[in-house]
Amino acid sequence: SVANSGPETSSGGAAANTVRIVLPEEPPTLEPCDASLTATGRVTRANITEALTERDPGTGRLQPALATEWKQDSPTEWTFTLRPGVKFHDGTAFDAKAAAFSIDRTVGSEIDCNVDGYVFGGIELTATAVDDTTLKVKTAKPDPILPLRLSFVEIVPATTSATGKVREPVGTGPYKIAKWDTGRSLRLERHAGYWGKAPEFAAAEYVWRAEGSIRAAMVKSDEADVAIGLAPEDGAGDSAVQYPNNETSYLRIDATKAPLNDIRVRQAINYAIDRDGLVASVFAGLGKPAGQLVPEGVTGHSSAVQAWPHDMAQAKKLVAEAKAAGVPTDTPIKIIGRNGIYPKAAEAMEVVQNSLIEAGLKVEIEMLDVNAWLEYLLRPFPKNLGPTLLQAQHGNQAGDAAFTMGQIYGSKGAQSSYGTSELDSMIAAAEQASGEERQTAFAKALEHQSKDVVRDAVLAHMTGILALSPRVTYKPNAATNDEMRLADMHPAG
Amino acid sequence: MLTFLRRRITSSAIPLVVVILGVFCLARLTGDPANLYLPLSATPEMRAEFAARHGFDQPLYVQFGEYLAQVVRLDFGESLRTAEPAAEAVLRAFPATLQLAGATMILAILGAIAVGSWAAYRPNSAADRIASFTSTTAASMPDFWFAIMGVLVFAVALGWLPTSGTVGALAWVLPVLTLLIRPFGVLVQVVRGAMVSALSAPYIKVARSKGAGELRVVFGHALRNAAPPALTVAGDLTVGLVNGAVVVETIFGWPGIGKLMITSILQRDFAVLQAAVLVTAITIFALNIVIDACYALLDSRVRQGVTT
Amino acid sequence: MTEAQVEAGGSAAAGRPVLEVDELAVDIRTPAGTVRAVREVSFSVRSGETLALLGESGCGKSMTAQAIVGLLDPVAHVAGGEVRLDGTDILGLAPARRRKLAGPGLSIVFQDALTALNPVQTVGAQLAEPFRIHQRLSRRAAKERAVELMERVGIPEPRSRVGAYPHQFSGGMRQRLLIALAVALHPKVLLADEPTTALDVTVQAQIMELLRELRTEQQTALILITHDLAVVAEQADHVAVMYAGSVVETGRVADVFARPRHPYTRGLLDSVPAEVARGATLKSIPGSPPELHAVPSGCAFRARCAMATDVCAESRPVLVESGPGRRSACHHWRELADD
Amino acid sequence: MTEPAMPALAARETAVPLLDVTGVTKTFHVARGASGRNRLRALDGVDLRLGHGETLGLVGESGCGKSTLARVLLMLEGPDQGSVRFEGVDPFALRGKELLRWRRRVQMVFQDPFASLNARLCAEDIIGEPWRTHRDLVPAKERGRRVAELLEMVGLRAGDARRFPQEFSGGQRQRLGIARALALEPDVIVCDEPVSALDLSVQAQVLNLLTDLQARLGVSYVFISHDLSVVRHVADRVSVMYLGKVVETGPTQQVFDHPRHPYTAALMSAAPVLDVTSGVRRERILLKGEVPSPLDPPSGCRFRTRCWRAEDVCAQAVPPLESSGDEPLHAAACHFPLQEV
Amino acid sequence: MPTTQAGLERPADPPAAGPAARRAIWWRLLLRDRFACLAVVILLVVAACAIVGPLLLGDLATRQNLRAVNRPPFSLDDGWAFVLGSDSLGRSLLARLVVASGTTLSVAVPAVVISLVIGSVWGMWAGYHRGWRESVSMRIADVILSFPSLLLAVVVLYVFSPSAVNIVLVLAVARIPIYLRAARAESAELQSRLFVDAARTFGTGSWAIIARHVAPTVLPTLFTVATLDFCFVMLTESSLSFLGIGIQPPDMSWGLMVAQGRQALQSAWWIAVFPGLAIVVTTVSATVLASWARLAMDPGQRWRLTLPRSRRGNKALAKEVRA
Ligand SMILES: Nc1ncnc2c1ncn2[C@@H]1O[C@H](COP(=O)(O)OP(=O)(O)OP(=O)(O)O)[C@@H](O)[C@H]1O
Ligand SMILES: Nc1ncnc2c1ncn2[C@@H]1O[C@H](COP(=O)(O)OP(=O)(O)OP(=O)(O)O)[C@@H](O)[C@H]1O
Ligand SMILES: [Mg+2]
Ligand SMILES: [Mg+2]
Ligand code: NI
Repeated sequence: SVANSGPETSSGGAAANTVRIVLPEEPPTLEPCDASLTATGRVTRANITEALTERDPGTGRLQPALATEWKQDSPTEWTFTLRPGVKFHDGTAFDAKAAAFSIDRTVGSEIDCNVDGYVFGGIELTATAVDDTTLKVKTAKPDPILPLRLSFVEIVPATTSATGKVREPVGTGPYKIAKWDTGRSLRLERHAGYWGKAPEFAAAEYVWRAEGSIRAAMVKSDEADVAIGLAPEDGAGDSAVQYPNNETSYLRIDATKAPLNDIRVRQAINYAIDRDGLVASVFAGLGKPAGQLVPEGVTGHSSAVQAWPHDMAQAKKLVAEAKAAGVPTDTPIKIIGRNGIYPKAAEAMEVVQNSLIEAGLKVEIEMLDVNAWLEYLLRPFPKNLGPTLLQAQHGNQAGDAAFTMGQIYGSKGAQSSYGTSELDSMIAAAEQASGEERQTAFAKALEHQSKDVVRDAVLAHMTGILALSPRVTYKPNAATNDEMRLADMHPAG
Repeated sequence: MLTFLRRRITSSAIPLVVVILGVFCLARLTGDPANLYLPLSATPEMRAEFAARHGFDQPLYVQFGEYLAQVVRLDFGESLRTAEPAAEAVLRAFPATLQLAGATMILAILGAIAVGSWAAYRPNSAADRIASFTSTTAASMPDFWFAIMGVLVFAVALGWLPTSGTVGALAWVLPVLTLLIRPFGVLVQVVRGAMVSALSAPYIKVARSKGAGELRVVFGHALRNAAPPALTVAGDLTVGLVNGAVVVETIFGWPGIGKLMITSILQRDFAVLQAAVLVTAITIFALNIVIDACYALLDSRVRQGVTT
Repeated sequence: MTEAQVEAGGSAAAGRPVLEVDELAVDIRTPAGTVRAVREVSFSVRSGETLALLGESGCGKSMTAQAIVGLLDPVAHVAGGEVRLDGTDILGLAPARRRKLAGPGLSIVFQDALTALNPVQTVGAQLAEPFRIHQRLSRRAAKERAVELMERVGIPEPRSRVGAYPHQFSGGMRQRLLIALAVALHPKVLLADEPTTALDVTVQAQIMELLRELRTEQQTALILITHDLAVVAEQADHVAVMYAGSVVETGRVADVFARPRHPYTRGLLDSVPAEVARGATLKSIPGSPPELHAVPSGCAFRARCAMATDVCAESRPVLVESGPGRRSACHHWRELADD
Repeated sequence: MTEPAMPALAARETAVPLLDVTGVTKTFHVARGASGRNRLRALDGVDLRLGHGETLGLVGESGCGKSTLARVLLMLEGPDQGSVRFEGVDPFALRGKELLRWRRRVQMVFQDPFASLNARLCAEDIIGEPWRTHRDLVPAKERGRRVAELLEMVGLRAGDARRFPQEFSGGQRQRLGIARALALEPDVIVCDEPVSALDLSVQAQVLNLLTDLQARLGVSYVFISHDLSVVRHVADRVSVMYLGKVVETGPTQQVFDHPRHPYTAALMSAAPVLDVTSGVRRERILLKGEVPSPLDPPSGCRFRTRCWRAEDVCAQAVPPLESSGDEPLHAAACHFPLQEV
Repeated sequence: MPTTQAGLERPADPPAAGPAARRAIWWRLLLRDRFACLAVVILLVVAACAIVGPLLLGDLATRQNLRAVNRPPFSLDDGWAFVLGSDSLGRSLLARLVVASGTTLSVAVPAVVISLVIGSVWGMWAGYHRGWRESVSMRIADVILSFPSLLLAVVVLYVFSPSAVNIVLVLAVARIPIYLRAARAESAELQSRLFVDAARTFGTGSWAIIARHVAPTVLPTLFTVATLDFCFVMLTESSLSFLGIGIQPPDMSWGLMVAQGRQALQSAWWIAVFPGLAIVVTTVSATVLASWARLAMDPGQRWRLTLPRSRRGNKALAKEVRA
């Protein structure tokens, strides 16, 4: 049809080996050290740039990437053996110097790398090239999951600017940037000298549309092959593919303020929320009622923690008890919501509000935009704030509970409004553990949280939808939201 | 005329500075961008350092002074979000918006003149009713309805038009139509009102007494007299399109200034916001100068007011 | 041109009046209902002749004129009668054919000169328009003609003022421009609704001279609406006096002025100020004309008429022959004639 | 006929004039025409005086600045030079209550009966509008009655009060304008062509009304008209204007019967006369040449381009407005005034 | 004597003056125009909903039923409250529409009225006086126009507490220039008219002249713009909700309903379409009324409203008159 004319949406015969992807937003930048930003990582990670290691989203196991093997020399010292013969897109060779430079650029530089804060969070480390293929990394404190952390450090050549961010990086990945027509489209082309197996599509063309229904429509009208970030209502129809997207929605309870400082009230909140109803109606049946922030497949998941049952009678009883004990249960509690955090965010909060009111609490809603909402999410919190429930969502991209617990449950965590010293010490211990021990330690901490601390009301593990045209086969997985590997996409038939 | 232009341009300088100052100060009242640009786990030191690097720790007037000094050197700062020069982002987005707004306004004005005059020709007649009713209904429709329905019908179901994007002439159809409905509806009403008055003026009779055809009467004689209110409103509608075509730009993936401005407000991308507002403000000022010049061209009485 | 020629021209056309108005009636829609502003007005005018339409202010002269050229306000409409130009009833013509006549056939000078010019067009463009419409002249040629017209009506420096706008002209000059517009295409019939009220006497004389030329050279028939009896006396051949929407007396000017055969005409002539000393009370007709939606039965003038009798209340006088070439609508015209 | 009126006139002249205009000049900026000038001097050093209870006729060529002068008198236009004094006071300096009082005392009938009435107001509102500013003049309850009275005074009907201007004929509108000017019972009325669109009978009625008001209340008029017979009837004195200048001024009878400026003579002779019986036309002085453009007036005497008596001196010196010895009130601005025969 | 027209009484003779009589004339003119009548009825219904709706249906509008979501409209299976279907939380769309009208109008009406009043008065003042007052006003308008109103909204959110008053103010301030500029342009033209000069000669003050002569001519255009602004304001209000300063759930407004239902346009069209229709119908009614008022307020055009529906009826009447 006419719709398919023009270079941007070029498809049909000539560009049969181009995969066309429509994203919800344009990556603000392709800076590799910001790859933990969803919009950036989705395009760069494993496509343009690669890290030393990579995590298999299915098994959670760490796989070799630019490093072929690694070992822990001492609690604070690691040695990585690098893959030989790898070349960057610009022809320079990949070696330990480049790797050390990249780690240093990400963690030690002044350029405010998102990965630095997100993954390393103050961890100090030094990387030194021993020879071309050997890299030594030293941490100030023992870090059992350093190789996992390093899976976020995208490797760039040493010629990359160390003082400023780059918009169009050079990497070792299977694709390189062909043309970024800012605002309109981004085209990647196969990198001929790729060290691994050549991907099947010769090129990838990204465009972005903020409106979900338009993204779905583009797949239907054959203007795009893959559309991600869809909501159930977007009408993707037959082309829709669902996948667990690694995110868990929850309400953070500010347990420092009355009446939320009473555990009975917090429990009542959990009992009052009809998670099945919520998932069935607001999330259109997608997603799974959840009881913990750490989903299955992530180190530290506890199968003992289940979603709270919907028990309004119990909720009412607990509120009544608390009230009888002098807890000011009629203090208005404010739900701080964030528009668009997931589809139908406001409706979800209305459901919660409705239930809590029924349980005997007073609840108001305030839906905010991201920046305003962040003021409430992050320390230091706004002053003179009453009791709040904060609508939030957490996704553990890295696959280790360490990326969840400290931040969210630690009493000093950046996103934490409340914690207990007992929980703090459990988390600290778990962070130092490794292997099976690590798993159980985190699981115990989680169980303790959900039984004795109850500082949040977890709602559901969320499900993502993407639309796929019949031209392409692709199996999305938990990591799809954050890294969409073009190599995993294949022409159909 | 030249003196008029010169006077208008110089008299626009102060308001322009006021706009920049206003945007500059107000933007800084909208919360700390550090939350958005630093990782969630950022420490207070990191925040302080971030603020220092971007000069946010200084008193507002110092910041503004420095900014002005930069602007004079045509340096508009760097985007916090994309790390590219703000001017680049704005100058890239602006033509897209201008094209869209221009095409829309041209069609809206031409359409409104035709339909509005037709309606005004016999006030309260069936033609008038139909024209007014359809145009106001269209104008009061939520624009995204129009947009999404248009996409579903013309792109998905019929396959005549692309769903979105900026490539090819056909890609213009839906965005322009969506943008068009409101200005069109408003203008039809305004043109109609002004034409009703103009058509009952005595000089219309004189024109008819010369044997002028009705088209000549309506478009040659009445229209110019009816133009001023329509022109003013059209100007304001254009302004609305220049910085407010957000819905359309968002839905159709049109990388325009409206979307850029919204993003930079929501993302506290001050440099881009300021540059964008500066550019739109200049456009708006220029537009108003053009409109005033049009008044003068249309009506010599105004022109004389200008020269005395 | 000699008198004889004028006579000859006049008699040549004498057989056939170029414009005949027959029982013309005009209704106006008012909030209080439809009222008749012009009732059964009939008159005719021959080429090269001038008919003066006289009458009390508000008696329907302008309405009649506008009805003839088909340019009534939308509130008013022709409710009956015929207007024949060269024998064809133009009221029934299709709009397009009617437009063809507007200008070369019939043209009109409207009464409200000060607002009748389009404020946003140069007077040159407006004067050129008839030529552009009917003769399809080029812009430049039409403008040339516009300049000529301006010159003809005595606008100083026409070439430099052709680009000026109406508001830059004084009232009198605008009036002259309108006259220029009306005579541009040498119409067969020219209706001039108080064309010289805003003009000083020297210009008035100039304009009248222009109209006279038009009459003699182009055999234009002129219908002149005016209150200035002196102008009528000087310019017109025939006169029709209207009162409350009807014609009450017609005839040759000299006859009518010398021996009015309708009390209204007589009252009008008696009101001429010239003869009276300064400050003395002027004579005028007592009372005021009837309201349009309450025109009394019988003679509309009877309430103000000293001669009214019972018959005036009962039957409405129609125009009857009251002398050679003259008619009046009064039950008592004979008594006047005897005076 | 002249003699009995003279002493009264003279007496009025000596008292402080009601209205005293000296050297008023008004320039308009217009779009540059072919002559390359953009300053149009509509008034050029005009002097006028108006006594209590007096009528001053103002006649002159169309476009000579009569309406502009009227607008200056009403403070609608500020003079560029010269002064206007009302009972010795400069109205342009008045503020607040004083100004309002002055406004009440000086009124105008506009030349254009179509544009000077707001089409959105009905007759009643138009005539009653002045009372909304001068509230104490007519009590609210009285206003309806008073409007009816005024309407009837000018020959309209009380029933017309609720009609809108466009429903009136030209003459009827003109009468509305007069009624409105009378509403404030002013001391001075500047009448710009007040009776041009009226038939003789109504014109007589209106003129009678005006003279009657003058006799009863001592109202003064500045009476602008093209109809010389009307001016002759109402005016005590006449000023004749030509291209922004007063060229002749004097008692009506004097000026009409013994014009001294050639332009006045031409004007008088051009007036059509109603001689029903004879149909004979009077001898006319036909002016040669074109009316000069006010943008580019002739040097010296402005009338010289059309004057049959013009000589070289007329092109060089502007003739002052001078009275001749025997008629102190009758002045003309001409180097070669016409002598009485 | 001409027959009086059917349906129109002869005015009392002498005509009854006074506001009562004038009001009666307006009523008659309104009753003659079927569309304007319909518009008035619709607006009255909307107003009635706004006033009593929340009292009658407030509870129903917020009652959720997560097991009966997105019920399609035009079925009485779930009771009359669900004739217009249910939304994604199983609430009665009908009840929500009715209740939302209150909030919607309480934001849109003041916002439009405030901007209209301030903008037009300011504009007429500036245009009437011309000179520096005009220039300064126009530059201020330029400044406001150049200002992204969203920024203003965000600032309000951060600096002041989000409240209905603030929404109204943000919306009103952003729209003022529209009226200001339109009013200025016409007023500047009007102030040179002769009838304004006439009013000046009575010593009428500038404000009185503006009220008496300028406003009646300028306002009809502005009313037209204002009525169409209603829908604009209603829809914009919902985008402010997005920032947290608009109407917040469980309060509801049409704009918010439209915005929330927007996503479901393909799966449950009625959620967005009905509130959207409510906006359209209300706006169109207001526009119809405005264009009626425009004719009714103009004495030169008023007669058109008294025209009988068919032109033939007109001719028949004429014959009757002649007979
Ligand atoms: N729109 C209207 N509604 C009601 N009556 C009207 C309307 N227009 C005109 N009239 C009335 O119709 C009558 C005829 O008006 P017309 O303009 O023909 O008078 P005229 O003879 O030209 O008077 P004049 O010499 O004063 O111009 C007048 O009495 C006038 O009041
Ligand atoms: N606002 C204006 N701008 C420019 N020129 C003007 C303006 N008003 C008047 N004039 C010019 O000033 C001169 C005098 O005009 P004015 O209206 O006073 O004449 P008048 O004597 O009243 O003429 P008439 O008898 O024809 O009404 C004219 O040449 C006119 O063109
Ligand atoms: Mg008339
Ligand atoms: Mg004048
Ligand atoms: Ni995430």
